[in-house]
Amino acid sequence: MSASLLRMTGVSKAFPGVQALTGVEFDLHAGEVHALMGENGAGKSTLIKMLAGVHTPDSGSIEIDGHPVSITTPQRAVDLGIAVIHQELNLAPNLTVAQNLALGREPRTRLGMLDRKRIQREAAAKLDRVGGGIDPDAVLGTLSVGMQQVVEIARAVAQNARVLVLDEPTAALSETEAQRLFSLVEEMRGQGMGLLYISHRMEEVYRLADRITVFRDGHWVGTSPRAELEPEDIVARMVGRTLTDLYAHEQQEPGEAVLEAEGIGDGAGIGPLDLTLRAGEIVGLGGLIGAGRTEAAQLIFGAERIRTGRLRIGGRTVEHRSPLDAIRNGVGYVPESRKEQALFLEMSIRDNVVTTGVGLDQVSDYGVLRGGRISQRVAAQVDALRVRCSSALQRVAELSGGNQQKVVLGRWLAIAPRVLLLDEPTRGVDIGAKQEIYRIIDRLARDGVAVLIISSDLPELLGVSDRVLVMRNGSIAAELTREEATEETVMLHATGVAAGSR
Amino acid sequence: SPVENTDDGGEIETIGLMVQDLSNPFFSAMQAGVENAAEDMGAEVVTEDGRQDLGAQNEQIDAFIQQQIDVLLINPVDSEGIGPAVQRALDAGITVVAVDVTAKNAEAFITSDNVQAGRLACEHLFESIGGEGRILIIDGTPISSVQDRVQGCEEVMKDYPDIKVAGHQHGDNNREEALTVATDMLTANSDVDGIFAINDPTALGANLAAEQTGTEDLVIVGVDGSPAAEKELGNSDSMFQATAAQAPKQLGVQGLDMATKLFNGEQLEDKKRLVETELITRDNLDEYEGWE
Amino acid sequence: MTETSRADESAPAADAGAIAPPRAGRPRFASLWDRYGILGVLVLMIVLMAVLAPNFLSFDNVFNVARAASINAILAAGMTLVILTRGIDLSVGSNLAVCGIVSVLLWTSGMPAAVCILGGIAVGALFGLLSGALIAYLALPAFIVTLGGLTYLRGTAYLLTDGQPLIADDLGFRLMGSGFVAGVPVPVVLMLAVFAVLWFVLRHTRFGTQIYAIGGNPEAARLAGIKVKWTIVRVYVIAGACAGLAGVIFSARVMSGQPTAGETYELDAIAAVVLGGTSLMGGIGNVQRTLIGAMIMGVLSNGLLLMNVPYFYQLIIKGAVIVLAVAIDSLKNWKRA
Amino acid sequence: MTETSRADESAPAADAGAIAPPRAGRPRFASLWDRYGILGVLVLMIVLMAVLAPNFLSFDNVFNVARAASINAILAAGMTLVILTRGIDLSVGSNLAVCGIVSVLLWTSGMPAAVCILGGIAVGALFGLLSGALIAYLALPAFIVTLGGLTYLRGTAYLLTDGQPLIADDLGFRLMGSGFVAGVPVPVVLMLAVFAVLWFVLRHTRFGTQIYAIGGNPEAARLAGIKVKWTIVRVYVIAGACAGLAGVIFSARVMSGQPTAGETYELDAIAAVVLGGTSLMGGIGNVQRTLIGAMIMGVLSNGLLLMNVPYFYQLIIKGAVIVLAVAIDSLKNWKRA
Ligand SMILES: Nc1ncnc2c1ncn2[C@@H]1O[C@H](COP(=O)(O)OP(=O)(O)OP(=O)(O)O)[C@@H](O)[C@H]1O
Ligand SMILES: Nc1ncnc2c1ncn2[C@@H]1O[C@H](COP(=O)(O)OP(=O)(O)OP(=O)(O)O)[C@@H](O)[C@H]1O
Ligand SMILES: [Mg+2]
Ligand SMILES: [Mg+2]
Repeated sequence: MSASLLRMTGVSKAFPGVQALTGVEFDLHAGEVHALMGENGAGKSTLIKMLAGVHTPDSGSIEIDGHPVSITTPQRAVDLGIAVIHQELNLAPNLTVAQNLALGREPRTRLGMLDRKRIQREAAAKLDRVGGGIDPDAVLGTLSVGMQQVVEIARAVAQNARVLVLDEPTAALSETEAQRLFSLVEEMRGQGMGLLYISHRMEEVYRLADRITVFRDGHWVGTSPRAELEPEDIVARMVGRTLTDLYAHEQQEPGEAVLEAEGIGDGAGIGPLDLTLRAGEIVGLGGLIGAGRTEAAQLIFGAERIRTGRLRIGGRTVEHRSPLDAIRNGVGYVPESRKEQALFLEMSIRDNVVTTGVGLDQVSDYGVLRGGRISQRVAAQVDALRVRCSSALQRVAELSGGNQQKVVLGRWLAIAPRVLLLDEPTRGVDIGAKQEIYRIIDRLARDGVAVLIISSDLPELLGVSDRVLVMRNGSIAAELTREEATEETVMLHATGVAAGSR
Repeated sequence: SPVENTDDGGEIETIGLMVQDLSNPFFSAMQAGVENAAEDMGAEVVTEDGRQDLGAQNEQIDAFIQQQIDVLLINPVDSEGIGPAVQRALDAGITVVAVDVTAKNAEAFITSDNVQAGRLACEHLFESIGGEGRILIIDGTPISSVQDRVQGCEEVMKDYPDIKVAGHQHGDNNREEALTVATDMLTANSDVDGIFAINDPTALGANLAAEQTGTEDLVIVGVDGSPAAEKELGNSDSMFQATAAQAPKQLGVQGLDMATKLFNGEQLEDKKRLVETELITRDNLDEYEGWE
Repeated sequence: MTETSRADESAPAADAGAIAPPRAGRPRFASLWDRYGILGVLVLMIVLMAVLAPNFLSFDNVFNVARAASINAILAAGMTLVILTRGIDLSVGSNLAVCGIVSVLLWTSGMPAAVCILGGIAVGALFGLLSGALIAYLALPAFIVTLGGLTYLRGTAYLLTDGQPLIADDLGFRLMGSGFVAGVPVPVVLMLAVFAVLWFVLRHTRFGTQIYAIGGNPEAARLAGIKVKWTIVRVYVIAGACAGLAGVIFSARVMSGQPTAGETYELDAIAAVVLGGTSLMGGIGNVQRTLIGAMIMGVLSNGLLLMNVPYFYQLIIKGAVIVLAVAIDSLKNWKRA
Repeated sequence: MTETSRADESAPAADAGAIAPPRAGRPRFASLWDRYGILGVLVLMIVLMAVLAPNFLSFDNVFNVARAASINAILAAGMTLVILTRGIDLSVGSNLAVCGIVSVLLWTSGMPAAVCILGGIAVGALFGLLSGALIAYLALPAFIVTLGGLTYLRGTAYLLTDGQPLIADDLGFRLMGSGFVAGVPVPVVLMLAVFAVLWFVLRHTRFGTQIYAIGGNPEAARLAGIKVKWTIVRVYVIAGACAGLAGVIFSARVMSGQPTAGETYELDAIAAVVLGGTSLMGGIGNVQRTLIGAMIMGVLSNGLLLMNVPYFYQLIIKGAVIVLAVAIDSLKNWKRA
């Protein structure tokens, strides 16, 4: 076994009110991929932020090549050969891809001016290394999240670092993009780099990692070579108990059609789409990033205007001019980005659960909120969803990702929708919370709700769905039964390689 | 490059009038005076409001030069700062006379004797309270006409050694600010006998403050002789008892007269006219003609 | 603002009561300071003034301070709602002038006092509606729309009065400015009423929750089915109505309609809101703290006058104290970092 | 503001087809209108004024417009940088007054003209440094820090002059206000120089990129190793220096130091920036467009003066046109929606 490239000993870090890490141990060898796993809030990101120079440890030491170092600024981390891809995108949306790639290290001409040509040239080279054919002149904010992530990776790779840290890099990536990332990771390992890899997806970890370290509640639980660990062991170490039967979904006889879309489209790139959701049925919607799944859901939900085709709910033709219309017709929507599109981070769990156009009406008389009714409603959801919090008055910003997602679900369950659209409902959520979310979805279906679930996590998509639709280029390319749907068939249709693809 | 004065020696066709602040009745009375006189001459008056902004007045003079006006009656926000702009107007062949406030480089000026106004008002104030006691001064924005009035008041004070100034604050020349400032000053100093305010709006604001704080036996004097002040003087139990009246219309009319003479190439005997103010009290209120 | 906004984000919800019980290890003191830090600044200032300024703590003067601060406070109350939705209303000062004039005009045209008062408020609300509609439905920047409002409403005020103050010695609603209710000046009573109502609105109504939701995350609010645009319009209507009420009080106090009334009051109102800790980024803050902010400004003005500090120094001290107050209030962020 | 920012975010991707091929029908246009929409408004206004206002297009008047607009434009240039970093500087008007006075004071105390000019600019930069340091290092809200600055700098201006205008008949640098270079008024030359320099800074220097990066995503900028705080400080220093230069020009033009100079100029400067399309949320905009914004305001003022529009109506028209201009400029967002 090679010597440690990076070693952290007895590292602790506290935030006001939270002990994020307590005396953890971690070491990384050259030429290995070391996966770090743990529940939401276990302290994974905190650990890597100390490597990135964002936070400094309260105690403990960090060594590189056996020499103690103190990483006080992001610049210092770069100088030490540590490149970090943070969980949150860290790019400037108003700058071009090329400018983002050069950010903080812009080459200059001899006169001290920006060397635009070189920025351009180097950007093209950096993008080439990760593939993807992104236009260096495109303004970053106009790219989809997945493509922005690719830019972020290109930037980290270009640093020629010895240590590369990836914090949930695939959370916003589709399968093909993820595959490309995996081969990149393997290539870098081959070049002798040390890679620290954080992910909530078990398959990924199994595919890439040489060793696996697990944290729980800020404590180091154990480090083992992958070969010595079964997935059940990892999960047990993470959550402190064993998890059986992750998806636990039994298909049931679907009821009548609740929602019928006939040729709906936005008049531009999306549609015409035909789709039917039946009571008690869970329909999966797969496809590559940018295939238009989110937009399809938003069309149904009235967040985007339907320009062609028509929509029927319960047999009645409806027009959704705004999300409020859709909600009034019994449609709920859990957006793909909880922080940007769903949560009011500064507000309490209580306020987050009741804040919908319809929910607020239900808990108020003549516009005046009725505290009793609110408490009842919120308590019901917090209990049923097992939201882990100190009280319903806790700020949502203080919850872990999984619990935040449950709050969003609770908001919709509170108004008892007939149709629920779930867009990437488990993105960035730990495995324990994932299982709970699958249970909730399953229970909803049993109660007769029609569920549409969009997911880029193929095992998940296949695990929870009764039926899978695959989108490509804004249209539905295939409809697969539970039996027909495998990772291969979905990918074939998503990329348009499959013969039977529409 | 100065514009050629095309109608040299001809009739006055356009008169520019620039005032500091049209929202003060004093200046609108002046405007009315100038407009009446101009009508008799068959000339047109263009009025601009300086809004207490020297930069704006500069811009307005440049626009007047573009419009090739013949005569400019100017009431500058600042006497000296307007100098270069006045010079530009002169270079463009415009006759410039300053009204109410002097203006550097102007060919002539006519103003109220503000020092005398301050003297008149304060003399009356000191006499009414028996030559001794504590007074408040409510000053205004730091412009010369205002400061001259305070200076006049302080001059008289030398003759009254038993008069003490209990407070001296600035009230922005208007009613609302004077009300706030006077309320606080009266609270801080409960044993005050009189107030000198630099103009009528300020005096009337102070009067409201006195009424609202329940103060009695106060003598309040101002400067202006405005219609609102006239009305208040008519109220026999008001604490507002005197104002040194200016004659804005006269200032405007005489200013235009001086300008006409200069425009026609005549010589003026007095290029610097000071117009005395007149003390108006309840006693001589009936004889006062007012601004209308 | 960059840095501040980040600091703000990590501040706990100012939405009093909605704060979680302290978790293990979280110092209780911090949450006390969060909520009452700015109140501490006010108390400090009152103590200082009581020592330095003669008569500051006299019975009469306490009401003087409150009465003088009432107009700014009422404007700031409406402004708080606007700022909570990430907006701004620069037109309140000019709107105040127009409304004050309208109320006097109504009086001189023979209307009963109640009509004058309501008329003034209604006109303010109407101009708020105009701004709000442009901002919400045409998606124009609030700063520019209300800067335009500041300008054209001032012009309107001049136009309505022909530029002259409109004196009304027999003003029927003069008590709105100089009256007393149970020994308390009417403007102070009205101010407290406005704050009580808006506190209730923010804390206990559907509309209040919608305001916080929109300020916190407009996109999430839209996707939750909240009528974002209509809520924003209503917020500007309220700010306009507050300006209208302030205008009526102003007119009643000076017994005239003044076209120059309220100049630069918008900045004072915003200062009171921000001093109170409401974030210009929206979503965080409340009216109680705005009241404290307005009182800090009122105490400062009054105290400096009572001490007979020369005008020039008053300006310097006021400017410095405003900065100092937010600096003290922001100490809480330092402890966290 | 809410709505606008959303419109910005939903800007279409011109070419994002790396992973999924670009969808058909996605409109790929409007970059012309985006960039030149506001220029269209300016041209429209010039044409309108040329028709309506006598002498508007005369040789002299063109320079009058530019000269009258130059002070606002110079303030707005510095303000653009501040706003790009998500900040604001309300103190520029008062700072202008202080710097103008300092330059005159230096002259009356016997300094050579060059020292007076540089001294005025340096003092402005110094006050910018103070604001910037408080904003960046103490993380105080820019709005409040510079509102404090607006107040205490005005007090300082009064104090330096004892409230009196400071007359200097023999001002050595009078040409800064009234001189000509090759037939072009010096203030206009200086204005163009300031814009050229700041254009270059934003476009061709690392500092410029850092400004945009901070405005776009301060956290990302920090992680990229950019000295965010120091960059912010420098931006306020530049805005202060611009105010200093504007103050020197102002003094030279009126040959005196005026304690009341520049009152409310800060709002005009911000209006010019926002009219030019720079986002108050930071990161988007440039100085070229600010120049257009300042010219729109200058043309409007001058045209209304030349047409002899009464002052009251001038205000109403100005307010309305400001709103209209952003409304026209925002049409581009509508086509998208
Ligand atoms: N800047 C901060 N201030 C206060 N608390 C923080 C901060 N950053 C993280 N925490 C807290 O520290 C703990 C560890 O958080 P961390 O982000 O490291 O978890 P994680 O393992 O990365 O979780 P996830 O899987 O959700 O990304 C959490 O309780 C979190 O709330
Ligand atoms: N070809 C494209 N050109 C421009 N923008 C695109 C393109 N494809 C997608 N986008 C944008 O990227 C975002 C994601 O696309 P969309 O939501 O339609 O796809 P999706 O299948 O849901 O992908 P995801 O897996 O990211 O949810 C959308 O905001 C969309 O506007
Ligand atoms: Mg994390
Ligand atoms: Mg999506």
